[in-house]
Amino acid sequence: MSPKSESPSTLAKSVDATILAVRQETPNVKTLTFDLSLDPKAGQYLMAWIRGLDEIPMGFSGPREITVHEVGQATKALANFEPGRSLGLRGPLGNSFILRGDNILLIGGGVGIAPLTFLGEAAKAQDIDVTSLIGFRSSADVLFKQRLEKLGDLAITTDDGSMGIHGFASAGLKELNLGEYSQIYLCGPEPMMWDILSRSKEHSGKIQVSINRYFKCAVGVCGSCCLDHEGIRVCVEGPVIMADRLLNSEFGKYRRGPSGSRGSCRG
Amino acid sequence: MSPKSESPSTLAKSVDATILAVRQETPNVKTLTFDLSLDPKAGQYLMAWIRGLDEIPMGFSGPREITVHEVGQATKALANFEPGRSLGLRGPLGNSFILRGDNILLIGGGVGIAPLTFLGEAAKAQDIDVTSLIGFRSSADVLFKQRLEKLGDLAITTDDGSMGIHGFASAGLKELNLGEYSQIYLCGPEPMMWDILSRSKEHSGKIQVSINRYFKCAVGVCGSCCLDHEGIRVCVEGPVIMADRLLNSEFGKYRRGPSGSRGSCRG
Amino acid sequence: MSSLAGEVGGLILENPVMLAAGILGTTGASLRRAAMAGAGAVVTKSVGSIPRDGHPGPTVVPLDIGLINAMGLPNPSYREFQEEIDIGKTGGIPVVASIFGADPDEFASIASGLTADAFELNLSCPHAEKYGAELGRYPEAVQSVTKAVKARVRVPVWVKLTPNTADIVELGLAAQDGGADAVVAINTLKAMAIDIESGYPILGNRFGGLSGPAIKPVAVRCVYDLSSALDIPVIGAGGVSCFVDAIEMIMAGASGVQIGTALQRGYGVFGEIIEGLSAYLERRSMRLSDLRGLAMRRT
Amino acid sequence: MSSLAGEVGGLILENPVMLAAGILGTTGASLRRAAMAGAGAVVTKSVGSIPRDGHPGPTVVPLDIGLINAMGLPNPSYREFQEEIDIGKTGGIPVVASIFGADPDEFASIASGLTADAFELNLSCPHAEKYGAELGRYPEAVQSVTKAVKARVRVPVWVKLTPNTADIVELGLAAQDGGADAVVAINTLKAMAIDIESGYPILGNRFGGLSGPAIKPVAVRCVYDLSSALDIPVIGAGGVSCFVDAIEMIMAGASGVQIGTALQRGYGVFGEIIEGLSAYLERRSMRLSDLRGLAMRRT
Ligand SMILES: Cc1cc2nc3c(=O)[nH]c(=O)nc-3n(C[C@H](O)[C@H](O)[C@H](O)COP(=O)(O)OP(=O)(O)OC[C@H]3O[C@@H](n4cnc5c(N)ncnc54)[C@H](O)[C@@H]3O)c2cc1C
Ligand SMILES: Cc1cc2nc3c(=O)[nH]c(=O)nc-3n(C[C@H](O)[C@H](O)[C@H](O)COP(=O)(O)OP(=O)(O)OC[C@H]3O[C@@H](n4cnc5c(N)ncnc54)[C@H](O)[C@@H]3O)c2cc1C
Ligand SMILES: Cc1cc2nc3c(=O)[nH]c(=O)nc-3n(C[C@H](O)[C@H](O)[C@H](O)COP(=O)(O)O)c2cc1C
Ligand SMILES: Cc1cc2nc3c(=O)[nH]c(=O)nc-3n(C[C@H](O)[C@H](O)[C@H](O)COP(=O)(O)O)c2cc1C
Ligand code: FES
Ligand code: FES
Repeated sequence: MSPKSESPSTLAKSVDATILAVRQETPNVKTLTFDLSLDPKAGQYLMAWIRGLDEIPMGFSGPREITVHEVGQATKALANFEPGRSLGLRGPLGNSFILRGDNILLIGGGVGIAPLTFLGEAAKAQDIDVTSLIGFRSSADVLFKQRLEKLGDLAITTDDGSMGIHGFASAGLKELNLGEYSQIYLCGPEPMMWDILSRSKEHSGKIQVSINRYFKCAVGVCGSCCLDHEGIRVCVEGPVIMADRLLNSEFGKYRRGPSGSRGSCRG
Repeated sequence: MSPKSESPSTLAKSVDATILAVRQETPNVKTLTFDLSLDPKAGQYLMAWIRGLDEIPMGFSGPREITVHEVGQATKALANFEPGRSLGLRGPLGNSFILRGDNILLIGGGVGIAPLTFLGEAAKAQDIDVTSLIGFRSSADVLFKQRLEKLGDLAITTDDGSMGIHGFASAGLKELNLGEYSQIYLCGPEPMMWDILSRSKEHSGKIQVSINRYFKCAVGVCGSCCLDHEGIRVCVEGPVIMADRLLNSEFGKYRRGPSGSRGSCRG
Repeated sequence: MSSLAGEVGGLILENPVMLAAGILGTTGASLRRAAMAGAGAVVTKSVGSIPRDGHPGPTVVPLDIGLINAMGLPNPSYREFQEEIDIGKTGGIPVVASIFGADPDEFASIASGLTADAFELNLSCPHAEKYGAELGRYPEAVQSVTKAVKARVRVPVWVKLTPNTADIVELGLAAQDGGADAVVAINTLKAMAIDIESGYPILGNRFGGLSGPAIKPVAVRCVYDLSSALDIPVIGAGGVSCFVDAIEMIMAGASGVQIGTALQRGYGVFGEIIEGLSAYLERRSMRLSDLRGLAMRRT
Repeated sequence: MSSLAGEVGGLILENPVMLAAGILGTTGASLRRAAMAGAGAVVTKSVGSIPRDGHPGPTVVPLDIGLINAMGLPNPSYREFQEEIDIGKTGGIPVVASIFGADPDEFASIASGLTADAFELNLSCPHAEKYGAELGRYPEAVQSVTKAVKARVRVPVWVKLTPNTADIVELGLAAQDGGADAVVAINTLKAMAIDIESGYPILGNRFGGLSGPAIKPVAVRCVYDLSSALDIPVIGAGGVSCFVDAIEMIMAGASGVQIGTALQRGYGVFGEIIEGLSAYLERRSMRLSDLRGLAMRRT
């Protein structure tokens, strides 16, 4: 592994930002808009400092916004921020999706739709054709439907069949010819991404996957986010990783928690 | 005093230089040539680190040379460096002479001739007329006669009359019309410079004087070199100071030694 | 404009931004110049009982992250120094005399031999044998020196503490017990630099004290810990280079802020910091006292 | 090419440049990656007897002069960690297990429960209650912990020292008396940063440890002082970012050099430092042993 292949870590300091607007997207997902832009590229993330509580990684769903899924203490606190409240932002961090070709496919689920939507909008602005396949539990959870519809073809799956195709996102795969797309971008819950990846191995050279690991430092030194078996520092060399590097990794099999111990990748 | 009037201090780190050549100029003055140039302007100085012994200020007598008068432990050690030997150089430091007009006069004595010669050569390269008046104890002490002769008119005084005009440098003043020169540059022993200055007060607005004080840090923080009554930090705001600022200063009256106590300015 | 005036360690100051000890404090003229540049008070070079030339050069190592110095407490002795203090006083702001000695008696006799608006006891210089941190690392010594000086002078006595210790709070409490009116934190961190071309330690004294931006995080922590534990005011020093740093120190609990290494940029730093501080307070409609120790209240 | 191979603290290493404790040392894969990037040895994240999640975020404050961290010793416990060490070993270089505990017994039981090429005793982390520097600041504790571990293992034992003390040599001598095979200096300096927008201390744990370029001059001084006083080898850590820094550490007396914060630039730093070191030695026709402690011989 040559040092050249590592993305340089970004040394961003915390800046103070104020929430301009909060939009309820689904019952437990909100989008927060800031009064400033960190000038991110789609796929990058920031560390959101909820003062007095915690600092957590959040992808960008737009140049000056994040979309938060309430899953625990920090995300709940963040989602409850009122307009006018300020917080610390450290970013943009990590690498980004790279647009390739003129006909891309976005596949995602849950709050993973956030960075994909940002990417799709950037692609559209460059006249790239955008097709999206997004999966959710139920119609109430569907995120960014309108934003994605504006970009091109959109297929939706729901686990309970309440909207679109009945089944997991992989059910929607059948209707698509992956060979057609110049590049495929994937972001969502790990089991879903793993499901998609295992069904599309022959395309893994053109699938860019944004993954989550437990981030602490986000500057590439603490080792919390390292991905077996290569030891990829996801916080600085990711979060976007080519699918072929993931196939023989821990991805889809296990992930580490805050102590470094291995656990289920469903967490 | 506005902060804008202060010259910014130069943050130079020590570099390793090797002596290429040593030239004996007079019985107790030698010129050392380095293998590298710190790219100095005439009037600037460096801190020469004689490892294991001391670090002392030295003006440049050329882009890559200094001219050392042996007066004590450090200067003696430096003068005895053989070609091939290395030392640490921190510089270029301080402000510099500024060329003004097309007809300049250099007045100096002793090793103070060194920066003046460097200045005169720079002036000549710009087609400025250069006149020099230099004073020494005796003919054996005369420094840079040839270099200065090449630049234009040269008057020499010696205290003992063994060369040129008999008397102090001020004796040579009579033969010159100071009003003729666009700018006058002064460097030499303090009593000599004070003698000249007190005889040419009406020209003090166009006399640039390079002065010596006890330098320790050379970065403008320790306070060792401060000049009463303005509190000029000679190491960073000097060593070149306009004569009119010197007239009401300690210059010519006293100077401080290493402890900060006041002593004679003849030291 | 927000007023920056107030009491700091027993002195009434126009603003809380001061010149640190040993920085451009050897001559009365340079002290006065700091006053004219806007400082709220000035601290002199540390003076002792007999003249000292200081360590041989190099006396400083300039680094990107700060400065290492080993001046070695050069000073003309307190006897010769009264004149400089008197000239400094013409700047119109308090002049604090920094003094050092090898024991309580030496400190006390220097203090009684000088007239100044306050005394700062240098119990923290890390590079002078028998002085500074060599005494100041022991709480008992800090207490007894403080007590001895307090018994002899009627002006405020500040004690400057060393960060080269496992527990600076212990030292601060000792100063407080000795009757100090304030503590000043921090002096430099014991440090060294070696020239890789020759293998020589760069400083003439081999080791010295690290100051500047590098030590600010250590200084902020010391100020915070001291402010949390002491009843007397804490004056912050260490790496303050701009108004943001000054605010950080004040939020950590500092009543006043001293500027040292940043003077490399010139006397203009006083104006910059004071203006920045005023503008910050005004923008937020806050008073200086609202900032002080804010970090301790943020939990 | 000049050979950089040799013994360091009881281990035979290809080169003296190692990964420091707690840096990319949580997983076997990242340890192995350091090996593949050229490291001479790797030290693991410090592990204790029970799993710890560490402090809440922010866990780091990135600064121009370095990094402040308060990870809080997150680790999955030594029981779960053997697997990572074993994976790390596939990198082909020695894996040193860093361990921490609250008393000699806890240290000893962890050490006897792990298989590693050497142990590094973390008696120096400045931001974990009951652990690290809270023990390591006392020479008696350093000695007794060292002794307890030495009695239970057959591999070399290194003791990592804290610079947050008035006298690191005292601590080094205590480690030596306890039977340590080497000391490692230094861990981070206790530090803090406050956000001036909100007044909050930035770190979740309020204070943490300063590392990176800012502390190099302190580390070099500690290594020099320890090397001058101890008979056992000293391994240098603190702000080493390039080969010049590594040479400075070695000239100060270091037998080996650990790299921490500089890994922010990526694993490539190992290659850069090793190549720079070799080229330097070759250019001067020197051996590594000629450099070691050179500064002590330059007077
Ligand atoms: C690169 C990246 C981008 C992300 N983008 C988004 C996004 O756009 N929107 C969104 O809602 N969420 C995003 N997340 C996930 C988000 O960071 C976690 O949901 C959040 O940290 C949970 O914190 P909590 O206190 O609410 O929950 P907790 O109760 O602490 O944990 C809930 C779950 O989140 C995971 N988690 C907790 N802390 C972290 C952490 N510091 N790093 C990674 N995972 C953690 C835990 O493993 C656990 O499974 C992203 C994560 C990463 C790594
Ligand atoms: C800006 C500047 C430029 C100079 N340029 C030259 C030059 O081109 N050639 C030259 O020969 N000399 C020059 N000097 C003077 C030179 O620095 C001193 O002669 C030298 O430092 C004496 O050191 P020593 O150990 O040999 O003598 P010492 O015995 O230590 O002292 C002899 C005399 O030199 C003075 N001196 C000693 N140390 C210093 C110091 N650190 N700073 C200033 N004065 C000191 C003392 O006051 C004493 O009067 C310059 C000085 C300054 C400030
Ligand atoms: C060149 C220099 C000389 C100093 N001399 C003294 C001194 O005489 N007495 C003292 O108490 N502190 C002295 N100090 C320490 C400073 O007063 C200050 O505590 C320290 O430098 C940290 O502040 P800074 O980072 O703003 O410089 C000196 C510092 C420097 C850089
Ligand atoms: C993020 C981080 C985590 C660390 N974790 C540990 C640790 O677990 N155990 C330990 O002994 N030292 C730990 N350290 C200290 C380093 O090993 C090293 O001593 C210190 O950072 C100085 O070296 P550096 O300036 O090269 O980083 C940690 C340092 C950092 C920055
Ligand atoms: S989160 Fe610390 S290395 Fe990635
Ligand atoms: S020599 Fe230190 S201020 Fe000029």
